[in-house]
Amino acid sequence: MKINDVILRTISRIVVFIILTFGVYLFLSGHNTPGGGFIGGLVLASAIILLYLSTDLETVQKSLPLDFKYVAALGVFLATSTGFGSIIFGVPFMSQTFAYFDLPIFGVTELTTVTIFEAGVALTVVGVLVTIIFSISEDGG
Amino acid sequence: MFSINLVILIPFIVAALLPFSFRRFKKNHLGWFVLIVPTVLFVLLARLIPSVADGKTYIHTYEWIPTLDFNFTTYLDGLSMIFALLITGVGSLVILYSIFYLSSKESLQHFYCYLLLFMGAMLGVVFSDNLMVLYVFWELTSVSSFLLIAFWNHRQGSRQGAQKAMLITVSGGIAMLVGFIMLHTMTGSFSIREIIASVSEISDHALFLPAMILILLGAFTKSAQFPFHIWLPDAMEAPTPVSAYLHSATMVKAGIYLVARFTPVFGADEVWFWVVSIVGMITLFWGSFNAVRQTDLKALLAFSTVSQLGLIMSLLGLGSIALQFGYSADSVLYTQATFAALFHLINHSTFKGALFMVVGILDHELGTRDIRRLGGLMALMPFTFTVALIGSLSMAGLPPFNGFLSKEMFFAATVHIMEVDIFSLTSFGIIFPVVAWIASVLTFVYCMIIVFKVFLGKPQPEKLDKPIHEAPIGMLISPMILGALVVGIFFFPNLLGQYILQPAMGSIYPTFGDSAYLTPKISAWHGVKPELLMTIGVIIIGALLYKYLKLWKPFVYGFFPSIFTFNSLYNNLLASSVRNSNIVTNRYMNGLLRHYLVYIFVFFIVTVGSYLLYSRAFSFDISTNASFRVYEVCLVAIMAAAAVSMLFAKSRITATLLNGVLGYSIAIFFVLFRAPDLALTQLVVESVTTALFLLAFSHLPDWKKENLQTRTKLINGIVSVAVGLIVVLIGLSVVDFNQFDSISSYFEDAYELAGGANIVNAILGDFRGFDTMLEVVVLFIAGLGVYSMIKLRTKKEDENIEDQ
Amino acid sequence: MSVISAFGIIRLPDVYTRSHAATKSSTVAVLLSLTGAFIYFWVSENLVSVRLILGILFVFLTAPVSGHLLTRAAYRSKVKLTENSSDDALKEVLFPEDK
Amino acid sequence: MIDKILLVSLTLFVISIAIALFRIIKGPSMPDRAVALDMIGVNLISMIAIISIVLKTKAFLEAILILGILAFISTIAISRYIERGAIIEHKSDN
Amino acid sequence: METLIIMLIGILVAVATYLILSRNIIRIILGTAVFSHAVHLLILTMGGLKQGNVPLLKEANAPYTDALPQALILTAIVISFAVTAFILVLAYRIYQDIGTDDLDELRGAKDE
Amino acid sequence: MNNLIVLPLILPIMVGVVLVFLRPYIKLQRVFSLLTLIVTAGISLLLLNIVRTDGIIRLDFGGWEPPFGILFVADSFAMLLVLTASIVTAICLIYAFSSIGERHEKMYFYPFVLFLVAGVNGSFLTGDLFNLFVCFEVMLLASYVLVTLGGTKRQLREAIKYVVINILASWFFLVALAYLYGTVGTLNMAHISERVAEAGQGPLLTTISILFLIVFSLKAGLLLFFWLPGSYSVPPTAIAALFGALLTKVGIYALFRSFTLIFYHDTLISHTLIGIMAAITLIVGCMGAIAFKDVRLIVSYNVVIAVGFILIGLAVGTETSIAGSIYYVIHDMIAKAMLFLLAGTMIYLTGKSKIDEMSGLIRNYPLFGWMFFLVTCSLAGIPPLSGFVGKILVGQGAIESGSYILLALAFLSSIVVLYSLLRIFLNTIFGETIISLEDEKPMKMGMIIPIVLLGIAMISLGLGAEFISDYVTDAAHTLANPSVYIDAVMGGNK
Repeated sequence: MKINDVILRTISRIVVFIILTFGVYLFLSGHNTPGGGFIGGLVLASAIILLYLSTDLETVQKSLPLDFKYVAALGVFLATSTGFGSIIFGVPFMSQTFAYFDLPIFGVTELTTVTIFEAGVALTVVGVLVTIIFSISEDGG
Repeated sequence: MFSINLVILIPFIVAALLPFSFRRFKKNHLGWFVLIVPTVLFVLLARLIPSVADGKTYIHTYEWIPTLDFNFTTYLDGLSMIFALLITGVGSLVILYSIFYLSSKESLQHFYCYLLLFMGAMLGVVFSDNLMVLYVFWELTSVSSFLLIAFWNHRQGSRQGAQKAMLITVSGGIAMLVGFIMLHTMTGSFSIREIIASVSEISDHALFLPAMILILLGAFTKSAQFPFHIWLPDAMEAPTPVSAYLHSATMVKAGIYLVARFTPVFGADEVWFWVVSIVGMITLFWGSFNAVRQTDLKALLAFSTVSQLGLIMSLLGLGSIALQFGYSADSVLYTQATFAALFHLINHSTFKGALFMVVGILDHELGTRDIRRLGGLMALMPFTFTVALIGSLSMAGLPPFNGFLSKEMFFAATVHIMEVDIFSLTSFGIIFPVVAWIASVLTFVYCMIIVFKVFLGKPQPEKLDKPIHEAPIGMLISPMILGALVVGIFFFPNLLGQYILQPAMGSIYPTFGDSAYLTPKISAWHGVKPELLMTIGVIIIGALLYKYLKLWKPFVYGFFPSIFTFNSLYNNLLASSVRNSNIVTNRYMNGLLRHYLVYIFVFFIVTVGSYLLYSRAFSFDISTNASFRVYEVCLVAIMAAAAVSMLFAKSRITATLLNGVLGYSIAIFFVLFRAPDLALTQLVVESVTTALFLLAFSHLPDWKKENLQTRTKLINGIVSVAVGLIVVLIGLSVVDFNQFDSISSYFEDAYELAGGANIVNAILGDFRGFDTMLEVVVLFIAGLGVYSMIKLRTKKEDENIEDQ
Repeated sequence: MSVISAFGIIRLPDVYTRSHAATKSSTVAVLLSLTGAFIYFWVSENLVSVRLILGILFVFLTAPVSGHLLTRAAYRSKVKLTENSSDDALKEVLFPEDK
Repeated sequence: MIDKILLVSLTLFVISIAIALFRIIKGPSMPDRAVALDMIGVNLISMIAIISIVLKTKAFLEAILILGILAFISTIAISRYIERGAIIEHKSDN
Repeated sequence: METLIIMLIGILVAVATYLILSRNIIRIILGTAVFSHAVHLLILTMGGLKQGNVPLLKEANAPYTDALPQALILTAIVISFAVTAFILVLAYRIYQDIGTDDLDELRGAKDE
Repeated sequence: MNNLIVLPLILPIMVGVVLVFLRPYIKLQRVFSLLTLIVTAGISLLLLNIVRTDGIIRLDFGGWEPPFGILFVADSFAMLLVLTASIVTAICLIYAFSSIGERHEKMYFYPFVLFLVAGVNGSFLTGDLFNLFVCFEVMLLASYVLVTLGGTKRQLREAIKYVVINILASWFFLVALAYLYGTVGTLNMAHISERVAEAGQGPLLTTISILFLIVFSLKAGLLLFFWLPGSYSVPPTAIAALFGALLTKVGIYALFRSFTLIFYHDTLISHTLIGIMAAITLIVGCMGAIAFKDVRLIVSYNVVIAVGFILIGLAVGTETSIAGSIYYVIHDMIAKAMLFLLAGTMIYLTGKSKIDEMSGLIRNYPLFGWMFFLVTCSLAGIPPLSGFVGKILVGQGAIESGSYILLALAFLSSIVVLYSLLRIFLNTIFGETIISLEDEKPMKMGMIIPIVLLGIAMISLGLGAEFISDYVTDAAHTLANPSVYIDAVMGGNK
């Protein structure tokens, strides 16, 4: 029984991009406004979930040929290694540094190691969520 | 310099080497090789006899755990010398005997390894000055004797006996350990010498009595005193050399050693006197009483050992009364009981060792130890018979054997004790000579049983599997040496008294000055005194009783059906504890998660709730609260409604959706309470959770109506309401408790400190970034776990073993 | 502007009786209140919130889709679960299905 | 004045959520519930908007957008579930 | 307000407890989920309610509301999500392999 | 500041993550995970010595001074436990190499074990109460996964109980944490302690302390151990051994930490309660230990007994008894790991799990049999094996403070332990052999070596108690005098 999902698919295509943008925005702005790595990751993940919802497993897999376990592992690795980096620099573990740069387009921008950390968090969240959902639905088939 | 520590260690070292090196020796030579150890040790120790007899002592200390005052201190004095000589001397003989007894098909390396372990441990017990080290060796003797008893572990009986011995002696050991610790608490020292030195300070201490009782428990279990004697007969499952060694000369004597060693500490106490002597007396009687009924020779000897140990124990108890009086000419009289104890100790080792070996020979050569199947062996096994005769008569207390001497002294001591006028002995003192005499009569009877039933009478070759023949000469050497000693000591008792017993007396009565006064001249004839009359009485009555054994034996012993013995008490105790534990444990560990949870909740309610009420911790003040608006009340009402209706949801989707509603409403609260990040996260997580639920639902059955009994529902209801209530009460009190400011004002400088304007995020990413990192790890584990849980399934064949 | 939003909201409760209509009216309410908020921030803080515009856009886009999906889902599930007491509006959907 | 109106409107929103909740609890059919949930989500969006006016903060604007996204996604998910039993499907099923 | 919220928490906890005591796995899981909601609210309440502004330095002025509990809750939310996901899958696997969702049927073989 | 302190946690995590990428290379995974644990053990040894010479050291993460940031505090107690945990895990891993099977290994067995260790180490080291919760969760989730790994019916069945009870405990933890935060407004344990002292431990704080007691008791298996026997007896041997050695110890650690550092003012209620709970635990554990014939169950209930015993040291609360408990914890970690490995090997060798179905293993596997005897003696507290020093010190403390009932129960329990294990020993190891030469499964070297290693550890811990006595005394001193810890944490930056 094939269900016609044309409306859904059409609208999803637009919506997914809105969500993805928004997710990245949340992730980046987290330090000053609500948001941050975790929420950003969740939103990104929900975009992917929306893709799964509107189409099917195989299609998404084809268009996103990633093993999300590795994505998650990479995330954890990033998150921990920022902490680990500080060991190399001889400061207490997890020391974060930040600096302000005057970049041409963006104006005064803050660059911090927290961002890398948050990126790790976000990646993990995306990876884990997709892994979980993917494993369940794949298994149930 | 020669060190006593080395004496202890040598057996251990050799024992450790044996399992690795036994292949180098041809099997039968192993025993010869091992024999060197005790012999060398014996000689080494014997060389020290003269100097020890002069009152010299040897102390050596090696540090083990100095922080805790556990030091490997050895102390060689007269008392330990006696025991050490017995251990090594009898040990040599037993090993010699075992070379012929055990066939080389047995796993000899194990046997000798255990035996050496045991020997080392025993030496350690008698030489240790530090109580903890003494305890170490004490338990080692339990362990190694366990191994020895279970040497033929394919036999059910061996295993049972070993288990019983181990359990009882280790229990006693643990009691003793507690006693030792109490002593340490009182005196601050683990050293026996120091404790003895400070004895006057502790005798009023509240722990003095418990410590004494506990240490005595240890001694009694080890020495098989009533009612702990039950392990000893069962331990006879061991190979006979083991029985000869453990149960005549060494292990059971450890308890005696302990009592003797602690006499200077506790001996002045009335309780000590009564407990030690009464328990000894009961054991003496009970052992001899039971020995008569046995038909297994080894069991008979076992009970006789019990009885003799009781005798020695009671003598030590009687002797302790001397400490009541301090040192005076009168009190020396009472120390003779102790002297008799030590003397009998040696004597017992000699004749009992000999007897065990004889029984071993019978068992080995004829294949049985059952009295009913033996008889008339005198002519066929003349050497064996001689040794048996010497041993039995000595045990019965007849001249010209050493048993006679010590038995006489025993009677004398009991008679003396009647005349003491403390501890209300004048009224009760009479029991000592009476019990002693009755027990001696019984002893006489069973000694006659050994001699007459086994060796005299008609031979019964038809009941035996093997032809009757004399044992090989090697096997006879050891019992004959012991037999010779039995006779030798009778004729030269004072040699022993002067060189060996006298210094030991000095150790037991350190406050009594020159020990030479404490050592009476031992003589076989000292006029017609009560003790001699008693001995004659024993012989006459005993002979009569033996003659009419058939008449009274069934009658008397019929009163004591085996149900009421301590043995069956022990067995029932174990069996019923296993059974009851099973019932109880299965009752509450019934595999129902609900029950477990109810237990946990009820525990929570009971402890926290009752404390809350009891301590009046609850306080409540609404005035500090923030204001609230109408719509907020409505929201709360909605959430409550949603929550409660979850309970009655007919389908799981409804419940899940309601859970979603709850989550969303909480997000609104987060908004109201100014927590934007939380609101965001809560919303997303809630949705994802709901989605997950839905995902999982497609693989799960729709839920059935719960058919719970009203009672269950009621319990659940009460429990949940109570839990909720307690949470509310504490919560309200906590809100009312406004003593401290939160540390979070610090974080308001987040922008300067961490370069973030969003405080929450600055905390998450920086101040408490570590939490976040771990939280990510948690998430990752969950994700990976879900994956592997779904992917990894058991194949059918694996399931069978695991899931039976 | 808040009056407008309030207006949108007041309409809601009484419209609820018909389940499908709910989606439409509440969407309107949302759009109205969002616009209200947008205007508020614009007026009071002189700030054009991109996020609010995005939000309005998003709701505008997705509300019909979800409404559609839900209706269809209802339709389909009704086909499967025949004997279900339901109100009038749903009964119309219950005509015989091709399957 | 404005405060009062906002308050009234908030209360009304809450009431409408309550009614929706009643629908969820009562049913009678699954789609009814789904619709009600959707409605709750949408109402929440409005509420947050109004609350942020009340609190005079822009902090919750992200929440509005997220709620919009999620209301959409979860509605899709639920409708999928009601429709097909599974919310994500394999191509091979079709 | 605090009192009100604490009452609500109490109700939530009671409901969660009742659910956890059921026999059905799904109800138990829902119970833990409700419990986690209650706990999050509790942490927030314990930090004090409505006592300041949104903890965003650039958007509002001091005093700020206590930000620490919020951070804690965020962590707790993530963890509760992870746990819920895991236990859901566990329930699903149990149903697949053992064929029941009723804990009374999961007692396990008794020993002896 | 000393970044070494974080390594026992971060190293396993990072390596664990890396191993996820190395999924197909099992050999590499083995080497890496073992190496990590050995390095961790080395680091903790190093730290232990630093602590001895320099006193307690701490690491403020991100450089945020306490009480604001999270910090790791390394005192002797924590480091001793970390050291033992790492060593025991390493040995269990060696066992796992030959027993766990390739399918498990490919399903991220090693990462999970490493995460478990990380969580355990983190719980030992952290100086922040909320961080303790998070570390608990790391450990618990890893343990959830490990319980279910393999997915046999029994595992799933027991796992659900284990997971639900532990989730409940976690939420209770948070409830207690929320209350505590509401009252004292801080999360750093030393700071909490300061504030509690300042406010005086009134009824309310004592109520909260009871809540914590319940939470940690659930984790430690003190009285509320219902999850324990089931979940310990179902997973594969190496995992069960890890659980037996590590899981309850974390709860025990938390109990010790919280009731010596934070809630030490009103000992009347809390310590009496702990005493009662420990006593009941001992009794019930003893009954459980002799009630069953299944080796795994007997062994699991022995864990319960040990928990009761160790907590008696806390209930008594003198410095001596605490030192005894510390000795005993260390001993118990080693001995329990060994016991579980032995029980598992026994089942592997015979294919049976009831004691009356096996017999005479010593004839087929003598070394194995002796190892079992060794562990029996050690657990019964027979000197000079490892259990004995701890037992004496606990007893000494109990006598000093006059807690005779606890004393009696503690020492009686060791007799029951002896009986329960002797039952196994005499029934299965001794006796006529049931395995004929043809049926005899060869004992894998990979199985017997770790057991022997643990046995050696046990003997040397007993004979060489002097080597750790400095550390233990120091640890007990710190526990008995909370000001030492507080000063180290709150007193400026080192």
